[in-house]
Amino acid sequence: MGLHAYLTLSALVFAIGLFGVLTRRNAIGILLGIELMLNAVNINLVAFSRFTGDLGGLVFSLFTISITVAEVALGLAIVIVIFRVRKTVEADRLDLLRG
Amino acid sequence: MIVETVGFAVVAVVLLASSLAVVLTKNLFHAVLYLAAALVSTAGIFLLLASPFLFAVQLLLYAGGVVTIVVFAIMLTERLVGERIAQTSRDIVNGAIVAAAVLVAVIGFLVQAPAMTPPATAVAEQTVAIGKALVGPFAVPLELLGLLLVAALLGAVYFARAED
Amino acid sequence: MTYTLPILSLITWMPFIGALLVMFTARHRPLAVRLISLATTGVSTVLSVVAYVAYDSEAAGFQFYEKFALVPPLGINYELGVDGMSLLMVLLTSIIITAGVFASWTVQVRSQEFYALLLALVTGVYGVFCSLDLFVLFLFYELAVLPMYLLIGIWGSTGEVRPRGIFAWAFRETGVGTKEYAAMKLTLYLLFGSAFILVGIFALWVEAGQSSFSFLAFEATSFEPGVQRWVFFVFYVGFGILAGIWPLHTWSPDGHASAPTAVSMLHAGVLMKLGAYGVVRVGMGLLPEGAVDLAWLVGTIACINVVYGALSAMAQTDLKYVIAYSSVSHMGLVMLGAATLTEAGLNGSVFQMFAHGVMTGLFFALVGLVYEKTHSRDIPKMGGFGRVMPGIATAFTIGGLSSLGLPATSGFVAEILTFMGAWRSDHRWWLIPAVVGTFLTAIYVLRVVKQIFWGPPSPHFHHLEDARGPEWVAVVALTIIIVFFGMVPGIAIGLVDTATVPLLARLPLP
Amino acid sequence: MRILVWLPLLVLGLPFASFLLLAVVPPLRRTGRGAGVISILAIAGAFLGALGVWTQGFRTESRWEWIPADGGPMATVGILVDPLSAAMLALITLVSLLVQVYSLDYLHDEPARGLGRYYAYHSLFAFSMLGLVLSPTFLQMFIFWELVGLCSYLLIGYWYDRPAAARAAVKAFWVTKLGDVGFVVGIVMLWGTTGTFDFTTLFAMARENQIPAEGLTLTLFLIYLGAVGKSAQFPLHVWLPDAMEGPTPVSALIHAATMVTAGVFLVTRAQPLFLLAPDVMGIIAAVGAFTALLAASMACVETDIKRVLAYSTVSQLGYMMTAAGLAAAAAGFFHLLTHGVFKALLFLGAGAVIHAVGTNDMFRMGGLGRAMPQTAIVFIVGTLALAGVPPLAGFFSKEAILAGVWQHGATTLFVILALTAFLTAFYMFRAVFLVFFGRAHAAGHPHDAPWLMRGPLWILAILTVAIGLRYAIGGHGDDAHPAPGWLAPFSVVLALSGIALAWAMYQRGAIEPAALSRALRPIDFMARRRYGLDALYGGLYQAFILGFSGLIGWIDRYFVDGILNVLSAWTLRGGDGLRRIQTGRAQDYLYGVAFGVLLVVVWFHWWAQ
Repeated sequence: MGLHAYLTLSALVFAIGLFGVLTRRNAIGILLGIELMLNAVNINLVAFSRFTGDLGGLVFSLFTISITVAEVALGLAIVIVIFRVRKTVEADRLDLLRG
Repeated sequence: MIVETVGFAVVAVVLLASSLAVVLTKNLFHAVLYLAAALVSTAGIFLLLASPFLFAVQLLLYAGGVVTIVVFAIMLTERLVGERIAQTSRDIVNGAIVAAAVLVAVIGFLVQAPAMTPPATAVAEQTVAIGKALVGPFAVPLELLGLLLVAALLGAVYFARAED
Repeated sequence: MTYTLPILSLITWMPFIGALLVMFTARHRPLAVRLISLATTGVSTVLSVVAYVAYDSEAAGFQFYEKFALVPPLGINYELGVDGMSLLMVLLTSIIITAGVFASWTVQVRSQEFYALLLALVTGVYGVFCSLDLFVLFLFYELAVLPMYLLIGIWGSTGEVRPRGIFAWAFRETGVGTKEYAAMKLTLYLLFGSAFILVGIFALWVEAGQSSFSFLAFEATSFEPGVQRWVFFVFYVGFGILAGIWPLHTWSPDGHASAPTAVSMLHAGVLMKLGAYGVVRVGMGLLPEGAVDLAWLVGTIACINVVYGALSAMAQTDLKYVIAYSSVSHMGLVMLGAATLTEAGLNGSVFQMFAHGVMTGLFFALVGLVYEKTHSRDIPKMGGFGRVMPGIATAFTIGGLSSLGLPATSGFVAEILTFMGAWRSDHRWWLIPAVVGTFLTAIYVLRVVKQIFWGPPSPHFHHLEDARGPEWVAVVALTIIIVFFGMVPGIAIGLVDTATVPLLARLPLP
Repeated sequence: MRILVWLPLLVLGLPFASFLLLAVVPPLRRTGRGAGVISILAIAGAFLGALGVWTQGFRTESRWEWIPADGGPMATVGILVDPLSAAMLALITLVSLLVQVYSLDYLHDEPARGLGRYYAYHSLFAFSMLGLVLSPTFLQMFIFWELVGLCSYLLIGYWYDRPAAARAAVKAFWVTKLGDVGFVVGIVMLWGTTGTFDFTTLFAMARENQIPAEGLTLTLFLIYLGAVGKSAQFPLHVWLPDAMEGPTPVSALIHAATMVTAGVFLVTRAQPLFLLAPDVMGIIAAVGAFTALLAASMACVETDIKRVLAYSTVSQLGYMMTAAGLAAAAAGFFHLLTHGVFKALLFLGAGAVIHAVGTNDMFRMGGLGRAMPQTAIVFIVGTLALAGVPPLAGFFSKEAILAGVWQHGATTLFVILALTAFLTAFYMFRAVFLVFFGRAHAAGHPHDAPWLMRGPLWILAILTVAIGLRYAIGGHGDDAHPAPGWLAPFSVVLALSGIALAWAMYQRGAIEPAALSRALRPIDFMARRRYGLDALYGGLYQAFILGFSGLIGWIDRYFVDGILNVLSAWTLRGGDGLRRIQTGRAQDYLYGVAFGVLLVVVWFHWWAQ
């Protein structure tokens, strides 16, 4: 299997994740999309690491995974707080920053 | 070789299918389960890429940890609302066009890139090598990561604390 | 040349220390706020007098030199030093801020923050006059400009401007006349100018080899004539906005009219000089060929300033606007003197900066006093104040006489030198607008004096009184300085001359 | 011999010290009469010093650096004592002293505060005027020139709460300032070509023909403009009659004896330069003569006694200027001195009259000769001197001028001046007959002034006679312009015929004044309206300066600034429009991110490489 196959796959996953982030109404759904995108990134990192023989990619993806976990935990905590305050997690209705 | 190709094909199909399910399914809880499937298949990709350590990490941390947290979150919000969370999508056509455009753009790079063949052997003693790297050249980032995780932990606790 | 005492740093940072002290130690203690401000600016003032006296005019050049590296890879240093020209400006700043501290003695609302901002601003002004590193100079410059927004926006006063003419809709939409409008206009204008200055500074840095922002290093570099021309133009516009060059002057009347007393004093008295100083020091000092090439432009615009400013001042009925427009007119004389590229003219220009600074400081202090007693700035309503406030009337008259260039006031020395320079320059006709401007000044100044202080007492006001207590200090000190430097101009001009002659010697004059 | 420098400096310094003392020590100033005494003592000391300087007849020059510059001072200050300035010193200090003494009683009703201010101004004026005549450079002269203008402004406006006084003060300042604009441009131009302001250097250059002729005429004409303003020459004479709004002693000192003669002094002082520009000299003489006649004609129809004297001053200044313009500066200067004495006398006398009856209108006086005989006598002495009746001072100085004019061959000017002399005698005796003779109109019981006022009057009267007698006995002493033999009788006839006409019209009643007015209707009409000059200037000021400034002010506010406001209004509107894309929804921003990514990608694909 060539590098291209892995990269194409990750690009597809990334695009799907992006689609999810763009279209989901629920904040948790958006977070799930983000997870997919980050996952695609990890695939890329590991694939490059494998094909160049550089350890850096592995370490980096390790970091990414850890940070993602932190991000998810925090993101969900925020979602819960928003939910408490606004009684909704509909992203369309979270528009306090509207100009 | 054949085994690898077939394995890749199977894992790729599962990954793409479950990913699509994550972004398309109406039931949020199901979406999380599909996400778990996607994460597990990603772990399979890692295995194909000769990274057993990351395979393990992905399964434990990601598929295990993240999915659990999300499930908790869903159940929390569900409890508060008192009804099942059905989620809908909007602007599906716009989203699809933009996502497809990004895909095309990335693929555009790929087709220009030269093909690469993997080194015959993967890094030997991968787990040991990563371990040494983490306390060697990557020691500082590792510590910073630790700091970040603590901060995230505290933040999450602060946000999620019971209202007083 | 090693001075154990970093005198310039002390002068520069003393007010800043004062600002910190005021913020952190004087909450709810208005008297402490004033005393701290007075003490710190007092130290700066005393030290600037010491520096003024100790300056070795035989040796000339930049003295009291201090330097340490800030960002070595880019060549940014904290580098201070003064020559005769900047020393006079430092002295002027000290005079005005000390007077300003006294003049704002009666500020009631949030006086703690008011004084802190005022002092921070003054550090910026000192810094600009002392800096020999253009990057640091720019930082100080911004420090001097930005507190203005808050000072005017919070403590300012709102005037009234009727929307008229074909652009009336725009007047209504922008809220012309309010203090917020004035503050925003002033800040935006000056930031617009400082964008030009930043471009100019970086252009010099790049052209000189990206190794140093030092004024002295730039001075030793000879830039391409083409570069000199456009960079000088950029500096002229950038600094010129602060100096109120026509037609970019309209921030000044609105800003000065809306600002509280001490801010008007400082702004018209010192900050506008910052602009003129920048054009002379940075523009002419570093880009001699550009200066010679564009002198015609600088001088011609300055002539417009002189006459236009005077005529506009004459048309105003708001006392503060009259003074503000007179600043526009006098800054024209400053720029005109510089544009003559002659010894007399340049000395006149620098002396005019000083003279006008003190004079306009006095004016704004007095207008503030009159406003405080009458709660009005409407000239036609006033009349006969001379009987009830003779002290203010006398000081105002002396300021006015200096403004119209009456001998024995510092205004005269500045004006005659500018005239002499104009006649010796390549554009003799500049003399005519300059002289016409002073005649027009005589008309509007005496008209205002007559309307406000002479004639029968106005029926609109009762129970007026003269200035009292600390208010006197500012008024009397400024008045004495005006007359003293008018009678003995040599002590200032002798020093300035040591700075202007080398500057002129670098110009490629035919 | 060091006293040579110190004595003039002392003369200069005493009034300055007095001014400084009164200016910076308010309690002293507020004593009023005490302040007056300080000022009087100072000026008395100065007078003694000036007498010393004058009678010793010594010359001295000193200079100090004032404005430093790279190659030697750019401007110096100093003192220049020669017979010209010494004579002026004596005149100024004498008249100042007498006027200040006189004022002590004249203004005794004033509040102490005001009186202190008055004396502070007086000290400042004395200092400035002395500094002016001692100036060794044009620049210093200009400095003091402006300062005396300032004092004039302040003293005219002494009663600043009277609108008329305020207006007159400002008018005086503006009109003289207009001339000074020419003066300052002139001296700057002169400096531009010669590099110096110094009289001695300039005169030396003039002697050796080193002054470039190019532009010299214009330069000197501009300098002369300063004199036009200060010495109230046509067309800038309009301020002097209005200046009579000030206290009468001020008019006597500043607007008759000293300050207004500064212009004549200037032309006399700079005579060596003016001689290089004959065209300017011609203008000076012609304008002087025209001014003399014009002012005299206006004096004939004036009803305010002070204004009659003011016009008479303008007229006499014209005389002096004519002489100066015809290279007979010595005669002009002689007239300056004598005129200074007897015009001060006339003003102070008029002041005594006004003080007694409380009005300026001559037609409301009358018959005062009996009520205040001493005043009448001294006033008539002054009037005779002004009219040019021998053996009083005015006769000789006026004759000297006429002789100079005649010698120069300027017949037209001679005729004009002769006519003026006739008119002078006429209008002055018109005043005398109206005020001191005839039927008494004034209410109350007017009487002679107290001795503090009478004393100065008598001293001046005696001086007027004494100077005249000295020349009657000692001869003229001016050999440069020997008068033709017929001139003296001719002037006497002119004077006497003027007196006779006045007598016939206002005393005897043989000629009806109204009839004469009708006969000379156009001139009468114009003279009563000051030849329309005041109206013209007022109109020009209103329409031109104020109108133009209103226009500029409007343009600045509503056009220059208006454009700015339009720009900012557009910016505000634009921002308001752009606000709508800020939806507040995170996903909409993500579209922006996606587009940004696409843009970068497209850029990489097509433009990079």
